Amino acid sequence: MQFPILSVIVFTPMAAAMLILLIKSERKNEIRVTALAAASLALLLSLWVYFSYDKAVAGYQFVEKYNWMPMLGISLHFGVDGMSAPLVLLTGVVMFTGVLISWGLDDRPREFFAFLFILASGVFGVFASLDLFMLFFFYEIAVFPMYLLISIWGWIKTREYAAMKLTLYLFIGSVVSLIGALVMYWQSGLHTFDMLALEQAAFSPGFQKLWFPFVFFGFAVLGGIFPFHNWSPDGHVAAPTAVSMFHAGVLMKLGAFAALRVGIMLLPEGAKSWSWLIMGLALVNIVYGAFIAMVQTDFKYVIGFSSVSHMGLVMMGFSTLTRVGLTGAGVQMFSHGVMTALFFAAVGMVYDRAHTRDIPRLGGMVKPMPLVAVAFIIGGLVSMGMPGFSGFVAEFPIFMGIWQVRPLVAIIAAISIIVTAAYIMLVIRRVFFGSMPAEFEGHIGPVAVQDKVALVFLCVIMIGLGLFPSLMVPWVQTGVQHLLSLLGGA
Amino acid sequence: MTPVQIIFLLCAALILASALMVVTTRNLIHAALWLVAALFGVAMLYAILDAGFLAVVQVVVYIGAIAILFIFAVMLTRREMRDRGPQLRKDWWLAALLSLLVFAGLAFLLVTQPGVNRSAAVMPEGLDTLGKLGAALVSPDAYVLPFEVASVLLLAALIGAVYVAASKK
Amino acid sequence: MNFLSSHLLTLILFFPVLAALVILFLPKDEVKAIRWTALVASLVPFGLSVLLWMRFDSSASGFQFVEQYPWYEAIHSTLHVGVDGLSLTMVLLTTLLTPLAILASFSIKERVKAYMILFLLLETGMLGVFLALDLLIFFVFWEIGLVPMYFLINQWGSEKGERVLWGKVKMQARNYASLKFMIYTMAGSLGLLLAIQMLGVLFQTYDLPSLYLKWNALEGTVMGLPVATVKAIAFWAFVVAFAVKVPVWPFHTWLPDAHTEAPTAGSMILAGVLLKLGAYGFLRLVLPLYPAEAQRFAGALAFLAVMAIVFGAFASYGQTDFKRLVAYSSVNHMGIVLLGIAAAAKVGLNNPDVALNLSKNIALNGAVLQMFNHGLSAAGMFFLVGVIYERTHTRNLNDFGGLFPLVPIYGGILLFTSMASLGLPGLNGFVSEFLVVRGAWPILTVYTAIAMLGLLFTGAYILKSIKQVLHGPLNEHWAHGEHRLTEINVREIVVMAPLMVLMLMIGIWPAWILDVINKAVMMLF
Amino acid sequence: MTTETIIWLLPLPPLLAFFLIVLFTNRHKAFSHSLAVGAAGLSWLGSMLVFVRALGVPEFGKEVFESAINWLPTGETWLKIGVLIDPLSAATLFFVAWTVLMIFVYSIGYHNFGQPAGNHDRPGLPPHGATIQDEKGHKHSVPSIEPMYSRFFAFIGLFAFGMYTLVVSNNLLTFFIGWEIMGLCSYLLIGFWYGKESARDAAVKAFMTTRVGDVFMLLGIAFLYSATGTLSFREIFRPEMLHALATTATPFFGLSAAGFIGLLLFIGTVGKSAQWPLHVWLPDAMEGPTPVSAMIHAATMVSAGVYAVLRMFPLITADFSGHALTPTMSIIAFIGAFTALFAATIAVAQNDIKRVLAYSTISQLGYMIAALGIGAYVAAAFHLIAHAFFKALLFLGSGSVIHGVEHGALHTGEHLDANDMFNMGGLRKKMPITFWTFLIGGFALSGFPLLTAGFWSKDEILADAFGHGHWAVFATLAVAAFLTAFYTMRQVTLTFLGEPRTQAAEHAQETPWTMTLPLVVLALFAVGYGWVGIPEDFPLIGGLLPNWFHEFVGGTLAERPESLPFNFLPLLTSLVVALGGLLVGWLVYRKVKSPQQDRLQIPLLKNKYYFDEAYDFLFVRPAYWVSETFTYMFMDRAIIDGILHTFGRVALWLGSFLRNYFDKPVINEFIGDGTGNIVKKAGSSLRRIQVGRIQSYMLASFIVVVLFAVLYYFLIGGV
Amino acid sequence: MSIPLSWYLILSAALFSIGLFGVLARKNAIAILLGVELMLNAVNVNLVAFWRYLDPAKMAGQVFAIIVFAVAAAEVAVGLALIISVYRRRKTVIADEIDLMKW
Repeated sequence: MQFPILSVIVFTPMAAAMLILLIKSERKNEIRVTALAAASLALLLSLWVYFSYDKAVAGYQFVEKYNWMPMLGISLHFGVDGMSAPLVLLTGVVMFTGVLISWGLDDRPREFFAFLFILASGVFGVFASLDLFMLFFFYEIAVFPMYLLISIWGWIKTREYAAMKLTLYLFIGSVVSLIGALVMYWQSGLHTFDMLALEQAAFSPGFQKLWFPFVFFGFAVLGGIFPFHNWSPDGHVAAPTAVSMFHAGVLMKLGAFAALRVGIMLLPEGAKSWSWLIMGLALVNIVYGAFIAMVQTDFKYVIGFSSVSHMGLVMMGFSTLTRVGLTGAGVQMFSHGVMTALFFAAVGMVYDRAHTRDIPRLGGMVKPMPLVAVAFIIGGLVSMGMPGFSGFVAEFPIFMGIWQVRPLVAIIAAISIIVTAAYIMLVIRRVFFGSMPAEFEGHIGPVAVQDKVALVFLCVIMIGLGLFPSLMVPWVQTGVQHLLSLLGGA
Repeated sequence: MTPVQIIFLLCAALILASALMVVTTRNLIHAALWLVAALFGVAMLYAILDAGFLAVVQVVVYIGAIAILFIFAVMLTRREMRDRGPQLRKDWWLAALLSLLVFAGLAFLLVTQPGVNRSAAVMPEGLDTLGKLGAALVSPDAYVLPFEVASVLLLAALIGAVYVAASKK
Repeated sequence: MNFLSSHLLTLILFFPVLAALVILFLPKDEVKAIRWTALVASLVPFGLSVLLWMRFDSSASGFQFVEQYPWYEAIHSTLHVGVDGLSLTMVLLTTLLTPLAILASFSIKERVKAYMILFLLLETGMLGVFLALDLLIFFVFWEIGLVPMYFLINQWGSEKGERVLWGKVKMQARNYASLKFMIYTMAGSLGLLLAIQMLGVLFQTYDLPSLYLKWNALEGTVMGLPVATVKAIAFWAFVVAFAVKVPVWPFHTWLPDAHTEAPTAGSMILAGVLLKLGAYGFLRLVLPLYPAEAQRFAGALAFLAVMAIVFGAFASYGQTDFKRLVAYSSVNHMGIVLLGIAAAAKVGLNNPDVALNLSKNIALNGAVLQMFNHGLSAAGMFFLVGVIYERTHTRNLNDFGGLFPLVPIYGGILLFTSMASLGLPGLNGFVSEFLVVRGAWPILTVYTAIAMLGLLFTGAYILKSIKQVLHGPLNEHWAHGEHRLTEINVREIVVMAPLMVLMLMIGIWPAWILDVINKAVMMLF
Repeated sequence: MTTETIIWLLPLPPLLAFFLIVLFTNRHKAFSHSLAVGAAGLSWLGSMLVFVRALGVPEFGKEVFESAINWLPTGETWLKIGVLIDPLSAATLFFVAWTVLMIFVYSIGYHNFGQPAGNHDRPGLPPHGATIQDEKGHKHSVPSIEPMYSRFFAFIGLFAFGMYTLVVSNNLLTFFIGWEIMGLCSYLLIGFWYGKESARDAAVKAFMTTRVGDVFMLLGIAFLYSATGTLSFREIFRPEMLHALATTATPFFGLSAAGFIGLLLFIGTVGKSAQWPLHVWLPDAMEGPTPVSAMIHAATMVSAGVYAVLRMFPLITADFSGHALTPTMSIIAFIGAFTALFAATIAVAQNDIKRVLAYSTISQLGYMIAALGIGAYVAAAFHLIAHAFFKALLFLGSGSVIHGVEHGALHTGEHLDANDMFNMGGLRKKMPITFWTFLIGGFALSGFPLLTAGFWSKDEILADAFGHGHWAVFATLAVAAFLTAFYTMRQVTLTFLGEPRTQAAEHAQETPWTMTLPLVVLALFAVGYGWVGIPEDFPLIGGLLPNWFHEFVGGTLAERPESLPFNFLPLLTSLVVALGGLLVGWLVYRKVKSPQQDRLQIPLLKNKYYFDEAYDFLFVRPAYWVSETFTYMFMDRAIIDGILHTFGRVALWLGSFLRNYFDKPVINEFIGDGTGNIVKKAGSSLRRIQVGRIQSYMLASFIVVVLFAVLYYFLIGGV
Repeated sequence: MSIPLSWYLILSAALFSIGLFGVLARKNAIAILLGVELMLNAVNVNLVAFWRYLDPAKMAGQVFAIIVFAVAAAEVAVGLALIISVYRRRKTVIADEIDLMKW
């Protein structure tokens, strides 16, 4: 019985949340320190998981299984494969940086961190769990705190609206896919929610074709797939910085990942027969998101729609059902997570100082906060798929995958690269360069050290991955290998 | 038609009639008194059923305590002896209908049940029901736990009642 | 030493990055230290590439100093670098121009640290393109090069000037220019990207040497289309990408803007090296990968080339902005390169006709040499423009006039450089132009003839600039007071000296470089 | 030292001088000019040595001095460059060496070496003169030294390099290099006083006009190179090669390769030698200092144009079968003859002493071109050299005159155009040496019988034209010759004869020896040179001297052209036109005192047939328009950028359209909030049942219970 | 003795229904409690009847009946107490008027 690292990872944030709730709310620093400690622990553990994952062996590792409700065949079943390992790591990273970023948060930090951590452990749970029921369980755990986090700490103007919108979208989505899942449960006749078992349950193609859309699109809503993407930008805008980071950085991956895990892996035939639709919608995501991002004047909306566009790439990668395409999608999930986390961190820092996100009113931010500018630029380069950064490493295989399936789509999708470049460059220039409006002169304070740490950390990850794809791609490939075997070696 | 049956029918009539009065009469005091009557009828049934102890308890506890308690409550909570205006809610007919349905349903089920017309089991000779009852209530391998719980409940109820009803000045 | 020779290319390639990292950790106020570090750091690759030049065996065929490291196994892409005569020349040019550019940018005052870092990164980007033997790596560096340049233009470009886009919409000139540069080039390379992906999908490799073989051997249909069609499309994708970079008419309009707004050193590198990336792409990728298509569309290429030459010259002649004039001259000169390439394309691979092959060789020699020469002269011209701009803060030719007596040395250097770019025999420009004309004449007679019109106007605009700047009645404004025009200083002369020496060397004795080029060209095509 | 080595070294000294002066001694005037003159001297020495050695070689036409080295690798082969001295180039070398040296020396004086620096002289403008105080304290102004003295010598040094390169090169490439370098120098030297608008524009004009020719020449070279695979003269001129060229047809106006290439190269000459229609630059080129005019625009560079045709003669005449001219040749002949006459007519009406000479130069060059056009190879060469001498002499003479007049003007302090001949007169007494040398030159130019070189050379051309029966050419040239004599005499008369017409002329004085010495030397050549080429069968003196020149230079060609039988008619003609012209000129201008009295001041002629205006209208303005308006403003800015911006606009529009007309209304409000609102409505209507009445609740719940019971009973049906 | 079990059951069903009616239909809170009492008694009748008719040896029926007594007592006590305290505040015992807990 090896050390139950996954369950430790999953429950560390939960425990930390409880612990934090025990601290008196006045003692903010203790709260923060506790939070940071917990986050660091989670990060370290996830690093450990990631790097001690044996690529040679592949398959699911660190597997733990505890009965939970045997009569229904529900068990607490954890394990990571090449697909989820990076995402666990991603969660650790975002959690860590998220805590750092929200260090300065002064309004009820205790509750804030508590909710944040519950959310985090939900996310960890989804990525780690191999049990369909548990997956949903953690999924809901992950979604619910978002509501509170946004509606309490969010941007005063739209927080209720956004929080409600987000929650409804996500719950509806999850309900839809839950239906699918339950149907699978009954259909399989195995009376188990264990996905490893369900993978083997050969559902009839007809069944798969029928139910795949439920499962996949239910989750894909959280992945921000068109036309169900709209909760996401609004949510981003309303959410406080750290939450946006989690939201775009991890939650959307949650959707994509679940869609992959439950949708494609359990219903491969369905995936094959529906891939055209996914691809179509994803294409819309990509181009449409990019175009809309270009005309936004709200700094955060730009990023919000950019993640819509990028998540489209992930979906696109799934829809190819090819080795490279899926690999790219896997890497893109990580890359985009880190990138968008960075984006929102940077945006948050600007907002905290300028108290506006209206791009035309901003400018010259590079002088007071050079590091933020540099970080944002790096993020921008990643998002425009500039070679040498993780974005390229991720997008390139995706495109290759599309080429194998539908060249035309690749060509159309490529347009987004240009548009992305355009809006990124414009935003960078307008916000960070140019002349600083008089109203800000002297009001823009420097960036705190923990913020810097967070930014640098994220940048390093992106560049490192960009320069050395082998830091992640082999992992993903093992996962893809498994996927392909389920897809009948597509 | 054995005399026992006749007695039973009389009791039943008494019970049902007074019960009807309880739920229909305008005057709450009367209602309470009719309840007493109904309870008394039930006590008689107990007697018929060879549950003497219960019959006694019924008379003592119910009639002696609960019914009186009602009367007090009524007196405490009324402004004058007669309530004016109807004592029934305006959708009483719905309630009535529902009750009838329930009765009909129950009756239907009962009559369609097999062996519902069985006659009573033979009472073993020299069975000390009272003794057995006591033993059952206090023997650990019988009903001591429910019994205790019930008593605790009762206690809690009393304290609670006192607390709630006590006028905080 | 052994290590050195086995890792020479990677050293050259990545040394600037290391230097950039070092500078990153220098305090940002130590301007002097930063500058000198950058300069010295950029001299190292130059030294190494000189070593490379000396160790390079021009008679051996194929690529030399090859190194290959795994990079992206998932898509079978490796960090594969190597040089042949072609890339060698370009590497030399790059590593030569970078130190000069850095020296030239000692006059940069604000945010020196960032500036220098960007510059060194830029160098790596450019070198990478020249050294890459892996299609994907090629593209990687190709794109990476854009970023530093974007910021150099955008941040250190000239503050003045606005550009009206449409209606009321205005943009600060340098922003406009940098964005145009970035987006235009990216848009251009979009097709390239897609085509590269397609190749990768088809062959599961990005290794150039093997692609040369496989891709040309490809038959049948690809993705439901006949190979010929696919190749034709891919060909144009490549061509557009490189045409934008070169730039070829009508994709050239980003260049005048970018050059005009870029800081002096920026323009030097931009004209000196970045444009060569495009031409290099033609030589390294388009011709070897698409011999048949190139042959088919050689006429079109030649047409574009001629348009570039002629209209480049015209537009240049039409300028009143000194820098813009020089910028357009680049269009004109790069047009000549393309003409040579088109000629070679027209002949195609292993053409039986001996005479044509000779002409083709000559044309290619000319083209490559012209790349190098333009690197020298354009860099020089831009630098000189920069020199006078720093002093007068105007680029309007009408604001100058008769400055010769004030700045005799500068005047002399300007004359010299102008003559080099005018293609005066005895200086470098002539040799390459002559070779191209000679090579192209028997292959693309009419086009060559028309191109001559451009050559004529080359003279016209060069003389115009000299006439407006140096000659004529002295504009008294610059003669006295705080506007007194100061003579070019030693640092600036040091920048110019190597360029001028090379111009003369190549003009008088081109064999030393042309021999390498020639051999490479013969082996490659 | 082998002759080849010397030949290799010939061009270098001036180049060296150029670099030394530019880099080091440009502050020090004496060093500069001694460097330059020394270099010229060296080259002169070398040239003489080579020349003498050449004379020493029997059948020199066959064994020439040649050596070549690899220069450009081209594929498997190399493009060789090298040096070659054959009879033609030897002869050329001879006069080039002399004239160049002379002119170098002359320049020292011309730029007032040893004079004080001007008070307010400034680089880029001619010296205005300096005021000095003599011991008696009298202030009077004297010529001041050229501010850019050193630069001048550097430039002419470079020029000399170019010229020597051109002469000694054995291939078209280096030939072209020298050719272009001279072009540059002419540009620099014409624009030497760049401060003057006129000079600046003249320089540009000169460069551009000649460049027109050069571009074609480059094409010609390229064509030739690709056709023959070599550029070396002797390889090209191998009979089989020539034959091949002559027989291969080209798509261009049915010319043979040889013809077409020849034509292209000839266009280069047209530019360089200022033949019509590219003649316009030469007169303006007189903006340069006089030595420049003398050297570049009389003796050497413009001659180089003719020299080029001479060089290419075998090619041009490749398919020339004796009498019927090839198209190319007839074109050449026509242009030459036409130019000769055309320029002469203009010269008649010019008052600027140098412009007259300029036009006469054009006209004389036309002579040579015409001669070549009709295949009179030797005659052309002969006249070329003769002309080089006497025209250099004339220019230097005129320079000396101007100098003298300027001196006078400085003395009297009046402001006048020192070049205008009507401001002169009677200078023969003031500056005798200049007068006599000028007179000799003038006579040589007008072909004064027997004595002067001009006579023999011109006569030979006429004879040739006559002999081969090219009547039109003959006639044209004859008329031109008459005019030549006429305007020469006009010039002499107006300048030297009669009485001084201005104070300046009154006070003009002879120039220093540095200027007069070259005059004398050149004068000697102007007379003596003619005697090396007297036809054998010339009456009386014929055969006293062997017609050495014909033998020697003729040897250059594959088969030496036979000298024509003597004929009186051409001789007579030349006698008549020369003497007649001189006489008429004297008679007419004896009494003319002012332009008003000059009946030849016809606007058409004075304005050179309005060629400048025409060209300005036809080429210059359109060029500006095409460049600025069409190409830049219209095509690049409006169309191409316009298209690009449109892309941007469309993208932005699309983005905002999607956002405002699809994303917000459809996705957001309809799908998103729409469902939300429905739910909300349902809720707000359903909440009504929350009456808060406990019994209602019980009622409801009981109803439900009953219902479920019933359902359960009837559906599942189990109890 | 010859009374069929069904008689008791019918009786208790009727009693129960009447009590139910009272609970649902009466306005007065006390009256509602009265109804509850009736229902409880109905239950008790059942319990005892079953005890007697099925297996008198087991005391389950009686025991539960007793427990029901207790519960009933408790219920009444608390219920009445609540009613009284509500009456103190609201001066009413009409259930429908105690409707704070509504939308």
